[in-house]
Amino acid sequence: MLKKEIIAPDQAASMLKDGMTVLVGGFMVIGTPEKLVDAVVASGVKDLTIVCNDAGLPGKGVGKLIENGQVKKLIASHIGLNRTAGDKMNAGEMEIDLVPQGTLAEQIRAGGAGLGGVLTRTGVGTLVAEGKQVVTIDGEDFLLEKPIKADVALIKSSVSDVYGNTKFNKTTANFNPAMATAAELVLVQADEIVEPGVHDVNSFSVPSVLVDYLVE
Amino acid sequence: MLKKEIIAPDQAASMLKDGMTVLVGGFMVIGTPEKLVDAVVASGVKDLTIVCNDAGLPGKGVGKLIENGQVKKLIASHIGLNRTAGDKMNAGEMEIDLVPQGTLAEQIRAGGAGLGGVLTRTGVGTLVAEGKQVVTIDGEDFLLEKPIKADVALIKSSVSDVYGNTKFNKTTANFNPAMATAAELVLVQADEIVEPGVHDVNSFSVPSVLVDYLVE
Amino acid sequence: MSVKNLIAKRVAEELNKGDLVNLGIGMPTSVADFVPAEKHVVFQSENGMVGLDATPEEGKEDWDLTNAGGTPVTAVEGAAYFDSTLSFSLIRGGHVDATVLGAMEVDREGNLANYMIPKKMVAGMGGAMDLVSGAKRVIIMMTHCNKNGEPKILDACTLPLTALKCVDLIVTELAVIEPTEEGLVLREVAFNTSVEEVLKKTGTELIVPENVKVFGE
Amino acid sequence: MSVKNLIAKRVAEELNKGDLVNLGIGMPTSVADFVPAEKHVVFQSENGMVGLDATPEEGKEDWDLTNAGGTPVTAVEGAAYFDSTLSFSLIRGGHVDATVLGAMEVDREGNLANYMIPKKMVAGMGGAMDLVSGAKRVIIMMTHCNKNGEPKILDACTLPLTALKCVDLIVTELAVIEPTEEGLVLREVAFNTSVEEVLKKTGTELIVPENVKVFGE
Repeated sequence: MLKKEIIAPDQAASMLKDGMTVLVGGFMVIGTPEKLVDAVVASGVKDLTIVCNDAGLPGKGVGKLIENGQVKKLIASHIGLNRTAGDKMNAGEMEIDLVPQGTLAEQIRAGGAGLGGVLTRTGVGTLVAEGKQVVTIDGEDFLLEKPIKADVALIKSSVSDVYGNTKFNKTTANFNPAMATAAELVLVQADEIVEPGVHDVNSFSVPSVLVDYLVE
Repeated sequence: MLKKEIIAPDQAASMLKDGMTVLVGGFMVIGTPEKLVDAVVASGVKDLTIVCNDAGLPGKGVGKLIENGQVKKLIASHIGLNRTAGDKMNAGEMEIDLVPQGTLAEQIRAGGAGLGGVLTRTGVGTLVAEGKQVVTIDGEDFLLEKPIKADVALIKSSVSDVYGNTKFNKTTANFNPAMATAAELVLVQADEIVEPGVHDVNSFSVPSVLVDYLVE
Repeated sequence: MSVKNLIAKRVAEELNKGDLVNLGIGMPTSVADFVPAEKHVVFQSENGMVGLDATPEEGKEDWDLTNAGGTPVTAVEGAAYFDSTLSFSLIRGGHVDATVLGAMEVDREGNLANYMIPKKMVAGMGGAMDLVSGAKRVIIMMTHCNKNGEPKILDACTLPLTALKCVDLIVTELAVIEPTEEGLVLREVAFNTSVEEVLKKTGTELIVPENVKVFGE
Repeated sequence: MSVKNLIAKRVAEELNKGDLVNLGIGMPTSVADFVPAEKHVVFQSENGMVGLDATPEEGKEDWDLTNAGGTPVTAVEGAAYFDSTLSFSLIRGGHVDATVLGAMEVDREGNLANYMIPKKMVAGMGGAMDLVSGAKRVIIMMTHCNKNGEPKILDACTLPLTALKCVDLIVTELAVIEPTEEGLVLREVAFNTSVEEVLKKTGTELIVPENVKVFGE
């Protein structure tokens, strides 16, 4: 097995191009790869579609990308902790798709798992259902939510081994493991990079084969 | 948090009733809870619908239940290593639904995750598609496979803590984690039961809240 | 006792031994304070844990251990962590015994509106839509009327819905009301009010059985 | 060189540096023997691992570490383990670069039949249907004809299909054939045969380009 190349955040950020769709791990910036986000801010890449649980916080997480005007569209479940997101939406400067959190997680997983979509009760009979296909199964209605796939995923790892096997500590996992399955290019900012055997092999939740580069 | 009651295999088996649907973990009997299976054999409960990756081996895993005539229907991806399964099917003594392995895993997960079904390319244009709803998404056809839910799941754990948090060693996980989400009653045969703190908290893949009883 | 605590205490009585419960951020969080330890209720946080415990002492925060508001918490012995997909499998899959959430409006069909006021700054639904669609019991805790003194329990919600027919129980500072097939049933009134006052402050018909109990104090 | 090794060696050449590859149980397993270490090909086993290595020495088996046939294997440094849902997310989601499987029949449209002969004892499809639907490349390795000397490459499969239009390359002891939009293209013939023999032993038309290469020896 090949060891993963360990690159600097600016080298990683240079792989993003204008107009790309980018998954960003984290939940209210817990488990968000801040070094990678900072490097993307510095790179000036623009017109990004960002998929993240939320809009980050002012000056933190994807909030920095939004404030810097690099985001054309945000797909998230919650934007209430970053006023700039709502302001930009209301000013017509940024498009926002608000998606139920469990649906968002499952759409990303479906993208990574090669499924045709997600069938969920969540959102039936609400604004979320507008324009979406409804599939009736045994007499009950489910929304058909499309899979989400991306060009790049920015992942925050607590520990990765040199091959790229990655684990997450406590509540830092959130959207990270699913996102690591759903992008062409997976960039993993690791708090710690270790040799194999240091950690229980059963404690890694993202296998090496999903990771393209480790970022330090 | 309440500690889980630790019960004997026969006590666990007595919770199964005739006609129930039972998920059994394991893959070619690796990761199969043999003590639980033995107790179910001894209990004589019958007309079971068994969902398992395969038909086990002769005298091993769900093979024992099949040989003992307790299985009315088997849902599995592969029965080639246990001749009795095929013989009973051909003799009309047992119904067998053969399901692609990835579809089976995803159907069980969908059952546990409250999804309406699974949309997969797998099986399109084959015998597997017979009688099933086809959903067209952006011009491509996907089979709609129904969720699988069960009355009981028989799970094999490598290590469980006293609260029921459960981890699996190497390739013994297979269908066990998904099955633990998809049954009313989840019985976990643990190789080892430990106090919290002995193992890395991030290495448990089934949280306590999914487990009903530990079996020793 | 404050209005918040009056409601929280009554909601806490709805939780059963060993229940897995998700409390919404904000007022519902206070329910935890009124659940006796011997009930062993387990709290879930949708960002990925079960076994949520109290806020840590200042200076002892672990930023790898937070709730769905991104705020540090502590964990009980036996707590477990997982990613968002498993977290919502627990929620959507009916593994969560009860969720407690606030509301802007509830109507006689048990429809719920609690995430959005058109033309106001939108926060997003977060996990609320999944919680009310998936949890075994949806308990709404809220003030009986809004800040303008207008009823929040209505014939039909006027705000965008969070989910259809999802509410199992409404607890306010005045009443405990249960949506049923027949309509909204007044189960209890607070010690400091009357059936008449509750009816007056409710924007839809309530079914009043003979034995309306009293709660609080 | 045996027929099996001739085919396996040629298939091994199709694998690229760092590829994630799933080899079917049976003949395809032998492909691993012909992949040079410097290619760092990673082998997946659908029961839940990446980083499969050789069979363990007798007496050193770890029964928690097995392949999809339930047989003990060993693991390379950096191997990872996971459950069946993630294993098939890798397969169905296009994360597996290539799968190598045997076949009973392949036809000119690239349709594949490799899991079932009606009225014979049925084994089941296992993970084969997911693999051929999801892997980036599906490489079929098989003998050119069946035991009765009849062609296995046909106008149209007669046996129940495993998947429609899924085959990317067919490697037999006689030929390397690529299904394309225009039909089956004969890319290579084995050192010990001829284009004519391949055409004779193939049950459908082959497109024969000017530069048919030779493989083997």
